[in-house]
Order: sequence, then structure tokens, then C-alpha cells
Amino acid sequence: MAQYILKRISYMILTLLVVIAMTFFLMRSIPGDPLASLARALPEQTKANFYAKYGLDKPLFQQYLIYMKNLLKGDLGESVVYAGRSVSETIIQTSPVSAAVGGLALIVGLIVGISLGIVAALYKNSWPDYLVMFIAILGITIPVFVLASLFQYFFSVKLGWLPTSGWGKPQHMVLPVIVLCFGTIATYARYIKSSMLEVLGQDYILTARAKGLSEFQVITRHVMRNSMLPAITILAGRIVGIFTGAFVVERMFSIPGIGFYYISSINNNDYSMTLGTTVFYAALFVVMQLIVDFVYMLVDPRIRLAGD
Amino acid sequence: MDNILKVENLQVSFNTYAGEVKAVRGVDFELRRGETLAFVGESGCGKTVTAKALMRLLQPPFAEIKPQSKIAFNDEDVLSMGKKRLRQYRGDDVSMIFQDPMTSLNPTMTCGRQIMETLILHKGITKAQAREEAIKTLELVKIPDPEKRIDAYPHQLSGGMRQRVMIAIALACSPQILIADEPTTALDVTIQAQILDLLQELQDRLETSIILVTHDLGVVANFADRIQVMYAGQVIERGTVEEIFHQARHPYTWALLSSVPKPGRETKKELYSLMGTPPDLILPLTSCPFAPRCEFCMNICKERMPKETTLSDEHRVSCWLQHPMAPKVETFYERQA
Amino acid sequence: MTKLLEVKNLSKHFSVGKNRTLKAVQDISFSIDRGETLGLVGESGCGKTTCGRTVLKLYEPTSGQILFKGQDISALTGRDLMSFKKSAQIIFQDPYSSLDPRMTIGEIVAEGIGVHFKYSEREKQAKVLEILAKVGLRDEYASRFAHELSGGQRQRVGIARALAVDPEFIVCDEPISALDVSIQAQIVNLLIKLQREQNLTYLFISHDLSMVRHISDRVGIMYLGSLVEVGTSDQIFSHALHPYTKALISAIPVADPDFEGRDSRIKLEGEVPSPMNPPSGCKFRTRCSYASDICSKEMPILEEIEPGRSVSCHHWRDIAQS
Amino acid sequence: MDNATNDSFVIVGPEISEAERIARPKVSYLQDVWRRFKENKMALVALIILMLLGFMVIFGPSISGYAFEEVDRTARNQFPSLKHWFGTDKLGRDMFARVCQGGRVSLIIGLAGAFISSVAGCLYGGISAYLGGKTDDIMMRIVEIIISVPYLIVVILLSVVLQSQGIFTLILAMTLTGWCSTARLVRGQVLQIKGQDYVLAAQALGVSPWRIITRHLIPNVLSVVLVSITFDIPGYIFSEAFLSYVGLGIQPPNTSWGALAAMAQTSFTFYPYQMFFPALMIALTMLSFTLLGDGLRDALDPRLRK
Repeated sequence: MAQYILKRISYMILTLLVVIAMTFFLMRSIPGDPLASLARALPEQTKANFYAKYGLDKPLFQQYLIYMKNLLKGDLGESVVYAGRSVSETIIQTSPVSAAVGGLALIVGLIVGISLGIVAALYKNSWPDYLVMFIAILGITIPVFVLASLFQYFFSVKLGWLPTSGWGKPQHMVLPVIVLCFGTIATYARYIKSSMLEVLGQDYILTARAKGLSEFQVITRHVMRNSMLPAITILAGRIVGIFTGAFVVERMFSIPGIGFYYISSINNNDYSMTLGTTVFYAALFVVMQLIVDFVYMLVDPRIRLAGD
Repeated sequence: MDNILKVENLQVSFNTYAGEVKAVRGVDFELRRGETLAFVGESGCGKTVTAKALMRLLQPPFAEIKPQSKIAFNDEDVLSMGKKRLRQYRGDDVSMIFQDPMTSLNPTMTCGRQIMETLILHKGITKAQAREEAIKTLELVKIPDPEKRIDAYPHQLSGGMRQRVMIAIALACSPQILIADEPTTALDVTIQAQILDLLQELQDRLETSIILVTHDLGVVANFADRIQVMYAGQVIERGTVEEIFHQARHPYTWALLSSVPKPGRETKKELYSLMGTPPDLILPLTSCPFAPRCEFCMNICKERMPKETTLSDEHRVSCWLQHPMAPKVETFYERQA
Repeated sequence: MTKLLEVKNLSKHFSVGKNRTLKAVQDISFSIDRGETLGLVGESGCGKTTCGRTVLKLYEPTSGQILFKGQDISALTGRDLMSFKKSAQIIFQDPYSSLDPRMTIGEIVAEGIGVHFKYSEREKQAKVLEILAKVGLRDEYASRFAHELSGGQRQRVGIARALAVDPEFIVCDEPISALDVSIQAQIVNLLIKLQREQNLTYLFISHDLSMVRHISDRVGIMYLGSLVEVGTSDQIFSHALHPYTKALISAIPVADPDFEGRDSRIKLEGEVPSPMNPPSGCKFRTRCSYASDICSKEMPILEEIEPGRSVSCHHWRDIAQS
Repeated sequence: MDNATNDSFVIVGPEISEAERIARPKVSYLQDVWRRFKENKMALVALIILMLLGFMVIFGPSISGYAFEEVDRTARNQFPSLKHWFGTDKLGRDMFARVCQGGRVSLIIGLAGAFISSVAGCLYGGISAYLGGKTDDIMMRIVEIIISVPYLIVVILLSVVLQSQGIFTLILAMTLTGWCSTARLVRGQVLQIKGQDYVLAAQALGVSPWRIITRHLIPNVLSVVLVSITFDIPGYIFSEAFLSYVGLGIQPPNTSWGALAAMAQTSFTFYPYQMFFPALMIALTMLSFTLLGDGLRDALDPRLRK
């Protein structure tokens, strides 16, 4: 077991190294160089200083080593566009905001999605099922930014219940969280429904019924756990969905989260910011995936014990 | 002997895309206290469906028990039981074990909890008491180290052990009837013998009535008191074990008995074998369903359904050969002997 | 009689995960004469299927030799290999997974013909129908798909596929265990009839002892990857020497309520140990009533006690006398 | 028993042909699939919607009478009317023509992306599973690493790096990691089929590996791949829409549904119709492909055959 965890962690580190190297060299393979557009108007001497400041005057491989060394110290460099703004600090300041919105959206999405999935499975082929599946289909068929626009239009512009955008008050969170959790609701409602229907067809459900358990007890004791377990595996995918959804949502609702800065850095050609944030996202994702896998292993006795 | 279960005109249909599959077509029988009744027949003959119908385990709307059917448990109508009474009936009065112990145990729940669940449900005892009871039940089904095994998950046990756990679950509340649906089919021969011995021993001790569903006549020979042979959703012959094995009257029963090689008989000799396959149950049956495969098929067999003829207290058969006008025939095993 | 197949000290190990090996077949030797049926019996997981597949070169043996008509099959290549594949065929247990769901019955049977014979399309079709008729399937089945057939019919298609290349030797890997009783007899009769007509040689793998006794000339008993006893049907079933064989035979359910031997049945306690971690010495000792000290220390060898009869037990002499 | 004659009790013996008769009519595989597909009304409707969408996208521009890049400064931001069915945008371009053109781009991206990644995934997964052993280990480790990098991050990164935002670079960026999930899926399937007895039987018959792959493995994997393609297509359309929103998608004057919707988003409050039509098209396409995929999956699943 311990050996397995160790193995997984070393794979994770390997993956991270590959991702960082890939990101770094890809960013550097941009035709010209990352500072070209910004440095064009500068006089020759300033230009050289500018390049030296970001370490771009050294050979490429050396730059990579320096970058890695700094990375280990937690230093991701300085923004190219906004002088003096440290990339690491920006990430540290903005990520809690993203985590709050994203985490809330994930929790709400899971609760609502799982409940809807259960309802749909229990009332299969009747109106609650159709209604749930309709919501689920909406969730996966409408792009996030369209959904966000619609919500802003109705709840802020037409009804005036909630602010259109901004950050700081609890009501600022409502619309972004709703928009963001839609994808999770849709994915989980569909997944849980089919997973539950599959479990309901298993032999051990027949055993449970033959014991004299009520349908409610059969569901809560035997169906739930066995149909929830595989749903953990798709959690990693949903976490990513929350992140990428956050790019759009944070921008549309002017939330000062990390996604907001990521998108602006791309649009502003802020090379070091884009590089740093990408590395951060990749690392976060890889770690999340590992955690999800471990959680799955802990809750499923078949896997837990097979490792012994 | 008094009847504990009485079934009359049981009819079960499955609604499939191709139409209504009449899986059980008017089965009636009674089960007595303390006896073992075996349902014998090939796959698709309706024996498992009948067994599940007894516990109302068939899922509507896909499966449907027709309204004219009657199942009486101690003179109580099972088909009209309310939800609450039905739950008590399942598990407390009647319980069931299934063919494949791997898939019929919940993989994510310890064996102990699966046994305790029934106990808590029907006996209204506390968790601690239930655990104690569960250990006793595991001892009863001869699982070594019951204190340890009670916390094992099903996949940690071998096939034979799993089937013992299934039996423990079924017998936890000492039900009056145990329905065993092919309990040994998925097991190896030596384990199969262990499980059958165990069932026999428990029956003697607990005086449970057993319905044994099987396709293996060997399993039935020393285990059952009475046998009913099923074909195409109907009971075609029934009687005591001796009557079925020694005085069978239905050509299908003959065929079943003769197609198994017997020790001491010349080897590599041709076994009696039935040609063809059982009828598709989606088709209506107006004549004897066995007629197309029957060596003694007569003209009337293809026109009309035979009625059940009573040969002794227990022995009844549905075959036109019993008609006074029918010719006398020599059975296969008389020929082979 | 000439030996068609000779297996010498065959072992087949599978690696399972890291540093763990499953010794599915361990050091077994036997031979089959032309026109003979050797039954191979054992409980699930004893390695009988692996053994059957290894002698057909579907698995590469870990060690040991397999001689087919005196030729070592591991050395076969090119044309010789193809001619071996034509002579040695297999019939599977599961009539559902053994037929490609995307092919018609005709295509399934024709596949082997296409590989081994240079027939025109017409000759091929004629041969397919001929083979189907031989296993009792009508022409109209050639254009059907496997899922439209019943279990017994499917199994006959499996036999037809093997027969289509005119083999001399067929490994029957539990061909009847997934079938209904009345259908089992059909298939066994068919196998016996075909053997008579074409002088086929069978390795008949099964856990159904009564059928094995019925069809086999000689029988080998396997336990946890080892062959524990080999002999003629009569020797094995009436005068078994290995305690496991004895127990196995007495566990056969007999379809006769007045069967007398029932009370003297040998009851085997306990479970089959895991093949990943077999007991030391004699593998059967954990369940054996004859077990003594030597059994846990020394692995008994399969000794030939008379021509064609061998047993692997430290105590067989005592058992033979009792 | 009144009309029973002596003749009734004459033994005539079994009628094997009768007993062996196949009662149900002969159904070929495709017929069977089509029958089950038809039963799923939603999937059927989805198929029809997709055909209509395809028709609109191909012939739409010639029907409307406007070119998608044709600017008419006199007719800016006009609401839908008989003249401009879907209205016009802020440059006075006909929205219907633009939606049709955008559809072409979006659908091409979806179809080409799904197709390329399926072919790559099939080859990679198939080879990995068929060769097995160490090769399989290494190949799957590579996939694991690629797959654990967030998909959209890679796409964004590649779009930034490749800079020219034409259709082909977009497809390239999206398929560069998109094939991984197909590869895993195919590998799993091939491994499963490889262990089936019918493949073993073919090996025992001496059938060549090439023939085993083409005759047994591929046909049996194809249905699963087909289903995964139907789910992949909307995925690519969606990703492109997202990229357009971020500013990395198709660049003007060319357009896609995603780009149209993203453009309209800023002025949504005033001209909701500009967003409505492209968003509707995206939603319809997504919906139809999802339902179609569901229907196909059920129809092709051999477990459901009876």
C-alpha cells in the first residue's frame, strides 16, 4: 500500500516535470521571442537590460535550469507587462477568490447533481426523470458564457435581484456559482442516473429485496454506495471543468480570481504570467487527480484490499 | 402433513419488444412443512421465474404476475399482501439464496453487516446483539474463524465461503421456507458436496421447508423429497423422488434421466439425447409443448394439450401416453438397462 | 498404437503484477495415443485450461517439451507451423464468447478453410454446408448470426469450425459445461460419433466427472497445477490411488436416490488453496486425511507404477492396500 | 375426447425440423441496430435535426442572398425581419449568412477534430493493446502523462504558441491531446476482445495477425468508437466556442458559432437576437449529437441484443 502511494507520487512528480518542461519550451518556441512585441519600441540599451532582467539573454537550456531553480523556491518571476508585479504573489492573492467560487460551485453542483440523478433513476420514465434530464441536457448544451449572459440579463438587468458583476459581498457570489455549477449538475445527474440503474439490476439488490428491506432501505444501504463509488472517478474531470469554467465566469462577473488574470495575461502577451499560471494550473490539476484517486481507493474496499 | 405454501394457476409474463413472453403458464403445487421440493428443468423452463414469483421479486412492469394466479402462505394471500406485510414475509417467513454467490453479495459491505441487516430488520434487536447473532449464524454454516470473517468483504472469501455467507443471510431469521435457486451450480464438485451437506444438516435442525431449483438430477436424487419436472413454463410431471427416478411416466423426464451417464454403464456408448431445442415462449402453446422433440409423439399431441393424470397420491403426469387409447411404450432406460 | 501427442515436464507460469508468478501448470507429463481420448479433470483454477491451450501453442510454455507426432512444436515455423495448426484444433466452453458476433455462421466456419485450403468460393461454400450438416445444422443456419442460435446450436458451430480444417487432434475445453443436460448429451454423442468416423484424438477437459468417465479412454486428474494421477478410466474411477481422486469421485452427485455409496462418501474439508501461494511439499496435504510429515516437506513425484498409470502421492502404497 | 379417433394415438415420432426451427425472423446486424435505434424517438429526432442543420449550413448562404462578410453600413444592428431573417450585426452583416458560415466552421472543426483524434486514438490504443507487455506499459504511461495535463490549458497554450488562428491550427491544438481518451477506450476494448474465445479460435486456426485485426478486432471495436465520435464532435465545437470567447478562436472576418456568440455577448442586453441564433445552433448541435450518441450506444450495445 505504502509502496503504491510512493509509486503514484513519483509518477505525479514525473508528470509535473514533463508538463513544466513542455510548457516552458513551448512558450519559448513562439516565433520571435516572448518580449518582441513589448520591446519593439525600446531603445537598444534599454532593450538589452529588459531582456537581461527576464534572463532571456542566456542560452535557452540555461534559462530552463534557472527557471526550475526559482520554481523550487516558489518564485515564478515577474510580470512582463506590469513591472514589479510578482507572478507568485498574484497567484497567492487571487487563488483564494477562485477557490471560494469554484469550491462552492463544486459542492453545490455535487449535491444538486447527485440528488437529481437519484430522483431521475427512481422515477425512471416518468415526468421527474424527464425534467431532470432536460436540466442536465441544458447544462451540457449551452456554453458557459451564453448561460452567464442569460442569467445576468434576467436576474440583474430585468429583475434587478442581484448585482451584474463585482466582488466583495456575498450576493456577488450567487450568479457566478450558479453558472459555474451547472456543468457539474448536468454531468452528475446523468452519471448517477445510469450508474444507479446499473446497480439496481445487480443480483445483490435482489438479495437485499429478498431480505425484506423496503425500497427506501435498499436504495440507501445498497444502491447508493455502490453507485456513488464510480462517480468519484469523474470528480477530477469536474474539478477541471470548474477551473476552465472559471476563466469565463470570473471575467464576465469581474471577479478578481486567478482565471481572470490568466485570460488577461494571454490577451496582453504577458509571457511570464501565462507561463507561471499554466504551471500552477497543471500542478494543481495533477495533485487533484492524485487526491481523487486516493479517495477512491480509500472508500472502495475492493481496491483498498487488493493493494495489500 | 400440512401445506405451508399453496400455489394455484401461477402465470408470469415478460413484456419484451418482440411481444409477451409467457414464462410461466399455469403452475400449481403445494409445499409441506419440513419437506424439500425440487424444481427440475432446463434453462428457460420457468423454474427460476416461479421461485422469484413466490417472493414477489419480479420487477413490474417488465415482469407481470397475471391476476388469476394465487399464492397462499399459511392460507394468507401473498399476492395481495401490503407493503409492510410483504417486507416481513420476505426474509422472515421466506428467504432465498441465489446461483452466483459472487454477484449476489454486496461487494462494498462486510459479510457481517449483510447478515446483521436482516436480523436488525426482522428481530428488532440492537447492533451488538445482532453482531453476536451473526457470529452464531456464521458458526452454524461452518465458517472457520467467524469472529474474524464477520468483518471480511465478499471478495476476500472463496466461492464456497461466499455461498455459506449467503446461506447464513437466508437462515439468519429462521425462515419457514428457504428457496435455493441453483445454489451449487457455480461451485466446484467438492465444494458443491459440502454446501449440499450443509443445507441438509441445517434443514434437519431448523425444520425449514426447502424449494430447490436445479437442472442437475444428481443433486436432487438424495436431497429432495418430491420433484416436479418443468418444461416450457408448465409442470409436466411430479412425484416423490422414488417415483420420478424409478417410475417416471413423461418422455421428457425419461430423456433427462437417460442423458446423464451412469456409473457402471458401458462408456462411449451413445447417450440418449434429445434433439431440438425447447419452444420459444413467445409463441402460443395449444398442444403439448414437448411434442416436436418427443420420440413418442402422437397425432393428438400436436393438436391438444394433455391433461394431468393422477397415478398415485403424489405422482401426476401430463402426457397423452396415459390415455387409455394410447399404445404402451418401452421407456429409454428400460431399453438401456 | 502410436503416440500422437507427448508432453514432457511442461510448466507454464504467468507473471501477475510485480514479483509474483502464478504457476498455472507445473511440471506435468502425459501422452495421448492416436484415436484416444484423454480426459483431464480438476476443479476450477487447477490449470487444466492453461494446459490445453499450451499444447496447442496458444501459450508459449515456460519450460518443458511438447511433441506432436514426434516433432517438438516449439521449433515449428512457417509451413510446418501451419500444418500443425491445421492438425490440432480447439473447442471452447462458452458458446457465447467463442463465436464472433459480427460474422455469420457460414463465415465463421469458412475462416479456417480459407486459411488452409486453396478452394474456390464455390467449393468453400459446399464444404461449409457439408460440415454444418455433419454437426446437424441445416443449410439456412449458414447465413444466420450466432446470437440467433441456442446454446447447443452455437456449440455445434464451434465444433464445425474446428472440424472444417480436417484436424487429427482436438482439445475440447469444457465443451459441455455451459449447456443444459439434454443438450450436453447431444454434444457428447456428436463428439463420439465424429471420433469414430474420422479417427480423431481428443484431450477432453472438464470438471464433470461422469461425462469424463463416459467419453475418455484414459483420465488425468489435476490439482493446483500438478497432475496427481493418470490411468485408464476404469483404473481411475474404480481403483483410484490418490486421495484427491478418491474424494473427487465420491463427490459426484449420482442421479439415483437408492445409490448405496452415498454414506461412505469421502468428504473433503476446507477450500482449494490459492494457486498464487500453494502449500509446501504436496499441494493436497492441507485437505488430505492421509497427510503426514513427509507430505509437507517433500513434493511427491508422479511415478509410473505400471505402464500408462502414474500417481503422485507419498502414501499410494498404503492406500492401494487398504 | 369425443372426437378422438384411433388415428389420434398413432406414434408419429419427433419432428426435429419443427423443434429446430428459428421462430423469430432473420435480422441482420444493421437491421437490428436500426430497429433499436428507431425505438429511441429522441435519437431519431436528433438525427433529423442534424440533417436539417447540415442542409442549412451547406445551402443556407446561397438561399439568403447575402455574403457572410458583406458589410452594409446602412443596416446595422437590425432586428430579424423578412429581409434579414436573423437580423444584422453591428457592421450590418447578415446574421443568417454568418450563422451558416459559422456553422460550417464549427461543424468542420467538430467533425475533423473528432475524426482525427479517433483515428489517432484507434491506432495508438489498438497497437498498444495488441502488442501488450512492456510496449503497452510505456505507451500507456505516456498517455497518462498527457491526459493529466488539463485539456483546455494545453489548447490555450498551443493556440498562444501557434498564434495563427486558422481552422487547421485550431484543430491541431485541440486534437493534440484529444486523442488520448479515445486511445484509452480503444485499448480497453481491444484487450477485452483479445481475450475472447473467438480470437483464440482464430489464432488456433492459424489465421494471420493482420486478418485477426481487420476481421475480428476492428469490426468489434468500431461500434464503441462510433459512439465516442458522436460524443467528441460536440466537445470540439464547445472547446472552439470557449477559445473564441477567450479570444483565441477563429479570427474575423471568418467566424464560427462560438465566435458569433462571444461577439454578441457584450451587447447582449441590447441586441439579444445576435447571441440567440448562434447560441441556439450550438445548443441544438450539442443536444442532437448527445442524444444521437445515447441512442447509438443503446442500439449498438451487444448486451442488449436479444
